[in-house]
Amino acid sequence: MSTMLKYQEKKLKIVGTRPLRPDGVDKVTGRARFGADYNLPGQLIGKVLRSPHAHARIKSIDTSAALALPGVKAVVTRDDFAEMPDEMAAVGELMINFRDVTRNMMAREKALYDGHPVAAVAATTEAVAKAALALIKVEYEVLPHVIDVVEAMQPGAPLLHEDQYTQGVKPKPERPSNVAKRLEFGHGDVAAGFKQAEVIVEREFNTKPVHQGYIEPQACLASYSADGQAELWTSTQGHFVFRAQCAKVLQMDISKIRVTPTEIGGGFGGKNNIYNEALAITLSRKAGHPVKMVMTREEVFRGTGPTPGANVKVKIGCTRDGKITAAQAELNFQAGAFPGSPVNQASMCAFTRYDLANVHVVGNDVTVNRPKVAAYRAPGAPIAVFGVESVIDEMAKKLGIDPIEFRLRNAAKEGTQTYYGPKLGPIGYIQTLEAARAHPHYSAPLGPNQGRGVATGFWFNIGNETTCSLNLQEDGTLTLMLGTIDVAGGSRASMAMMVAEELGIAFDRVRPVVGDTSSLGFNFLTAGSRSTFASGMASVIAARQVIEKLRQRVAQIREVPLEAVAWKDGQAQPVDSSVQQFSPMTLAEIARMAGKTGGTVAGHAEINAQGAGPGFGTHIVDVEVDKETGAVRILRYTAVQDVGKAIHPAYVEGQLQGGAAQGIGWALNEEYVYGEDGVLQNPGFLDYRIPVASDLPFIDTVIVEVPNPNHPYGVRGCGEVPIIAPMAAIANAIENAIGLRLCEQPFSPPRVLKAIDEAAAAKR
Amino acid sequence: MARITLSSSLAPFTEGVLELELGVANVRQLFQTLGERYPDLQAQLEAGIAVAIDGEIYQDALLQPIARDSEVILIPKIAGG
Amino acid sequence: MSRNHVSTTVNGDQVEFLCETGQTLLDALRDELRLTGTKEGCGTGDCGACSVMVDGRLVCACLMLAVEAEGKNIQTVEGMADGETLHPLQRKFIEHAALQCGICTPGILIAARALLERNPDPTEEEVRYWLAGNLCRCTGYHKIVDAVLDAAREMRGA
Amino acid sequence: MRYEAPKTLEQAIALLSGAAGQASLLAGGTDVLIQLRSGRIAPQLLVDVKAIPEMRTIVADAGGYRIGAAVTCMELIEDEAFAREWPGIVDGVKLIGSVQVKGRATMGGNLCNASPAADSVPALIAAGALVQIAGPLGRREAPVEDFVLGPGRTSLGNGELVASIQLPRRAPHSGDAYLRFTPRTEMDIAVVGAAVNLTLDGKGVCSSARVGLGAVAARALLVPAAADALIGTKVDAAALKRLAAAASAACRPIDDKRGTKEFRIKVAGVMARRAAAIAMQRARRQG
Repeated sequence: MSTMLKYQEKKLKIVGTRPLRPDGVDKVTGRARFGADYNLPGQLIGKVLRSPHAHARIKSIDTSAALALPGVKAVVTRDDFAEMPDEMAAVGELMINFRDVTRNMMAREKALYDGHPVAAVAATTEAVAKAALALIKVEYEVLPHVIDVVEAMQPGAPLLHEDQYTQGVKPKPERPSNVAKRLEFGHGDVAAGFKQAEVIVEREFNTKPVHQGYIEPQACLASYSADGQAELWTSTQGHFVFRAQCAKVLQMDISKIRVTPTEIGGGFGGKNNIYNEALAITLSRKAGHPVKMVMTREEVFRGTGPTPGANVKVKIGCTRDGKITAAQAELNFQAGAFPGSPVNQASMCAFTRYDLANVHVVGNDVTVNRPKVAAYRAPGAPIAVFGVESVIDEMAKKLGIDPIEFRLRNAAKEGTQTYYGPKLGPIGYIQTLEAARAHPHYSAPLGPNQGRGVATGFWFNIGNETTCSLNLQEDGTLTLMLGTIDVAGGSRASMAMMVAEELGIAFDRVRPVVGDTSSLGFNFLTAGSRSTFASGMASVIAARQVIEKLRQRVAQIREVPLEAVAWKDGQAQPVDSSVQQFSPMTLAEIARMAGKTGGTVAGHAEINAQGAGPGFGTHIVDVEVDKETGAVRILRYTAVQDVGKAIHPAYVEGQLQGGAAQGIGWALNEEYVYGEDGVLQNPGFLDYRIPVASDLPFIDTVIVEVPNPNHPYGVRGCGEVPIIAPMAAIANAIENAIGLRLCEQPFSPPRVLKAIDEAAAAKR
Repeated sequence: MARITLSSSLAPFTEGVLELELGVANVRQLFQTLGERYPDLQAQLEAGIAVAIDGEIYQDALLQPIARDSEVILIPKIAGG
Repeated sequence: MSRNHVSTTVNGDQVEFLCETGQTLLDALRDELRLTGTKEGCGTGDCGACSVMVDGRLVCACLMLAVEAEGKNIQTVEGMADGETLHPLQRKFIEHAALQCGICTPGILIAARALLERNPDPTEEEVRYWLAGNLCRCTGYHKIVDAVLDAAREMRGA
Repeated sequence: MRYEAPKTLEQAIALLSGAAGQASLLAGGTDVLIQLRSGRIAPQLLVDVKAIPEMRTIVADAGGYRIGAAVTCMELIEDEAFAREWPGIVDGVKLIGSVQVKGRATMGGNLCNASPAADSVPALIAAGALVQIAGPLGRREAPVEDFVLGPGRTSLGNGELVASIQLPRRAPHSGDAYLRFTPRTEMDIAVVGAAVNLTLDGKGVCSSARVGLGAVAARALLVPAAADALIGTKVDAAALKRLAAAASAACRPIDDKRGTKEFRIKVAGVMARRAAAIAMQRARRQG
C-alpha cells in the first residue's frame, strides 16, 4: 500500500540548521572505507578482458593457456552465464531486460562496443591476472559499426541486433532497426498552434555522450561459499537492486546473497546497475576464494555507462506579445549497445516548465556501438533542455522581451496541464524566476566579449520503496538503520535531523547508519532525487511510531490514561492542566525502564513513498569569450532552485553547486571522442576534461522553499535539477557575448573559434 | 465510472484510444481491465507505468484506491540518476 | 620475480616492506601497509586522489615506484590529525561541508596543507590553481576553497 | 624487472649500455610509470638516475646555467635567480602538469619523452639551450631543436643519456616568454605552445630573437622566419602581426582529439604574438 504523509507547518528546532555530518570525521581522516578499501583473507584479484572492436562476432574464445598459467584460479566467459529470455523483468522497481543485462556484463554472440567484456580471470595477483588476460585467445569477425545516432537510424545502417524491431510503431515494422523504440507525447494541435504563431524559431542541436565522472572507479569484493551463500561488498547507489540483479543473472535465491554497501565515491546515476559484481561472485564460486575486482579509470570510461549523445530538433511558435502557441521537438537519443536511453524522461522534461496548449514531442531510442548508457543526474533532461531553452532564449531576443520576463509569461504553475499526463500541483517555478530576476547578478554590468545567459530546468523527483528501523537504546540514544545509500549528499545527516526534530531531542542523540541487505527489507536506489524525500518520510514514520509506543509505555508506568500523555520537547508530559497530572519522563528515563516494562522500543517503516513534488530551477551565468582562441571562461554563476524544504541547507547548496559544475563541464569540454575505428580515444581524466578548481568561480546559490504538500517537512528533492540548465544557460551567455548561437555541444575552443571564423567569413 | 486518460505515448498500444471510462476500484483492477482490453498494452503496463489519480502520481501502487469519480492518468514510470 | 626490500618512514613510523619493481608507492601504501586512506582515482596522475608528501614534496603516489621510497619520509592523510585533535583543515572541511562523497578528500587535504605550509595567506585564485591537480566531482569546489581559505585564516591566527 | 640507482654517470652509462634486454631510464617517472602501467614499455632494467649528484643540481656560472636533467620542475620553479633570468622557461616548466606532477617531473624527462607538445621545449629552443649528452663514447652537445627527432624519438644513441641542459647567460635588455593554449586552465596537454626570446638594443629595437613552437608539428620547431619578423623592429603591432603570420605559416599540425589543424595553425600565431608582447615587457624591465 502506498504511503503519503502530509506537510504540516510547525516551528522547527533542528530541520533547517547545519549540524556536522556523521560521516565527516571518517572521511577527513582516511578511515572511511570505499569499494577498493575492503579486503578478505585469501582473496584473489579479478580482471576483465575487453573487446578492442566496436562491433565484432565472437567466433571462439580459448582460455586454456590462461588457465594453465600458475596463479590463475578461475576464468569465466559467456559460457558461464545462463541465457536469459528477451522480456522485461522486475528487479525491485526497475524493469530490465535481462537478456541485455547478461550480454552487457559479458558479451555472448557479439562484442557490441570497444570495451565490451568478453572474459574475466581471477588470479593470486594483479600482475598474474593481467598476464592471463593476454593469454586468452578470442577469434573475432570484425563487423561494420555505427556510433552516430543519425546514421544509425538510416535504413541500411549496420545493425547491432538483427532481431530488434522498432517498438511503438503500428503496424510492426517489417525490417529490423537500430531504433529500439519510438515514443510520442503531446496534447492540443501543434499545426493549428503554429498557424497562430507570428514568430517561429526552429533549430537542430547535437550533443556528445558525457560520463558521470565519479572519482571512485567501480570496485567490489565477492565471497561465495560452497553452501551456495554469497557475500558482496560493493560501491553502489542501491545494494538491494544490485542484489536483485545478481540473483537474477546468477539464478540464485535473493536471500542467499548478502550485499554490504561501502562508502561510495560518487555515482550520479553511474552506479545504479551491476558491472563486475556478478562476474566476481561467479569467479569466487569457481575459484573457491574471495575475488576482488577494481576497475581502472580506462575501464570506467570504456566499459561503464555514459549519458547519451543525441540529435535534437526543436520548433517553437509565438505571438508578438510573447505567448507560446506551439512547441515541437524530436529527440534522437543514443542508447548505446542495448536499448534503454532516458529519452522518455527527456521527452517529458523538454517543455514542462511552460504552460502550453499545443505540444508534440517524438523520441527515438537508438542502439549504437557504444557502451550501454546509464543514468546521469536528471537522465536525459539536460540534453532536451539545451535545445528547448536555447530556442526559448532566441525567441525572447527576436521579440525584444527580457528572457526571464518571457519565461514568466509562459511559466507553468499550479494547475498547469502537462502534455505527458497530470496537472502540476503546487510548484515554485515562478518563484525561482522572480528570485533570479531580483538577484544582483542579473543586473550586474558586463564587459566587452562578456555575455549573460539564463536557462531553467524541471525534474519530477520520485518516491518509491523505502524501509528503515529506529531503535531506542538503553541509555535513551537512538540508532537509525537506513536502507537508502548516502551517495554523498549527506542524507544520513538529514534523516537523523528529521528524527531528532520529531522526538524533540538533540541531533547527536540519533546515530544514522546504512544497513546491509539482510538488515532491512527492499529499498530502491538512491536516484531520482528520492532519498531525502522517501527515506525521510520513512524515518519520520518510524519516529512517530516510537513516540506512540513511548506514550503508551509512560501511560502504563505512570498509570494515567493514554490521552493524558503528550510527547513534547523530548519527554512525556501531561497534555495540559486539565488532564490527570504526572511527573514527566525523559527519553533516557523511559529507556532505562524499558527492559523491565515490556521490552525495548523501536519504530519501523516499510513504505512505498508517493507524492513526490516536482523541482524547478533557474540558472544565471556570465561568460567571457576569447575571440582569438575560442576559449570560454565562466565569470560568475548563480543557481536558484525550489527544493521544497532544505533539511540541511549546506548540503543542499552542495548539491546545487556540484550539479552546476557538472553542467558547466558538460557544456564546455566534456565529450567522448571516437576514432573512425569506433575506438574511444580519450578514456582518461587527461583528455576527458572535467572541470578543475581553477576553471570555476564560486557558484552562488539561492534556495527557494515552496513546500511539497506530500512530505511532513515539505521536501521535494534537489540533486538532479541543478545539472539541467547549465548547458543551455552557457550557450545563451555565449550568444549574448559574441552574437553566435552554438548548437553543437561541447562549446570547446575549436568549435567556438570555428563558429567565429565562419561568421566573419560570411560577413565578408 | 472513473475517467481514464492514457499518456499519448501509449496510443500505439491501444489502437489510438487515449480516453475511456472504467468502473475499477484500484490500480490493480485498472491494469487488469486495460490489459485484457488491449493485449499490446500488457507489456507496457508491466514494463513500468505510473498512474496519476486526481493529480497525485503513484508508482508501484497496485492497491491504491480509485474513487468512482476519480480522474486517472497513465504515464511512463520515472527513475533517475 | 625478485622483490625489493624497502625501509622507509610513513607518518613518522619506520616501516619495511617487500615490493615488485613495478609496484607504485600507492600500491605499497594500500596493499602492503594497509594505509587505504590514500585513494586511487586514475592511476595516471590526473586526479590527485593519491596525493601524499614525500620528503616535503607534494606528489602523486601513483606516479612513484615503491622502491623509490627507500629512506624517504612519507606523509599520508592517516598522519594528518594529532591523535584525537583534527588538523584545522580537516575540521574546516567538515564545518564548511567541503566534502560530499569523500573520495577526493584525503588528497585535497594533503595538497591544501602543502599549500598553506608554503603560503599561509593564499588568495582564492592561488588556492584554485594549487588544487587544480585534485579533481572533485561532487562539490564544484566552492566549499572546498572556502574551507581552505578559512583554515588559513585560523592558522594565521587572524 | 630489475631496479638500479647508480651514484655516478659512469655507472648509469655502464648499466644502460651493458643491459641484456630493454633498459629504461627513470628520472621523475611521470611518463615512464604510465608507460609501464599501460604495457607500452616492458623493460628488464630500470635505471633511476636521481642518485647522481650532477643530474640533480642547478649550477650557475659565467657560462650560464647548467640544469641537471633530473632536477624536478618544482625545484627549478623555486630557484628565484633562475626564474629572474629565464622566466619564459619557467613559464613552460610551470605548465608541466599539476603541482603533484611537477614535484616529480623533470625538464630532462620532458625533453627525452620527446612529445611534440612538451611544455618546456619551445622555450628551451627559443633560449638556444644545449643538451649535454653522456655516453659510452664520452660527452657531446646538441641544440635542443636538433635533439628531438619526432614523437618519442631523440638522437640518443645506445647507452647515452641526457646529463644536463645548458643555458647561455642572458644578454642585457632581453626577455623570454612561453604561452600555451589548453581547453582547461590547468591539467591539459598543450594544443599549441609558443615561446619567444628576444633582445633589444639601446634604442629599444629588437636586435636578435628566437621563436619556438610546440604541438604544431611532429616535434617542437625553431621558426627563424617568425624571429625575422621581429628583428630590426620595435616589436610594434605590425611586427607582431607579421610574427603571427610567420608562426602560423610554419605549422605542420595534425587533427587529433586535442585540436584541429585549422585551430592549431591559427592559435599558434595568436600565442606567438601574445608571448612576444610578454617577452618584450620582460626585456624592457631587465637591465
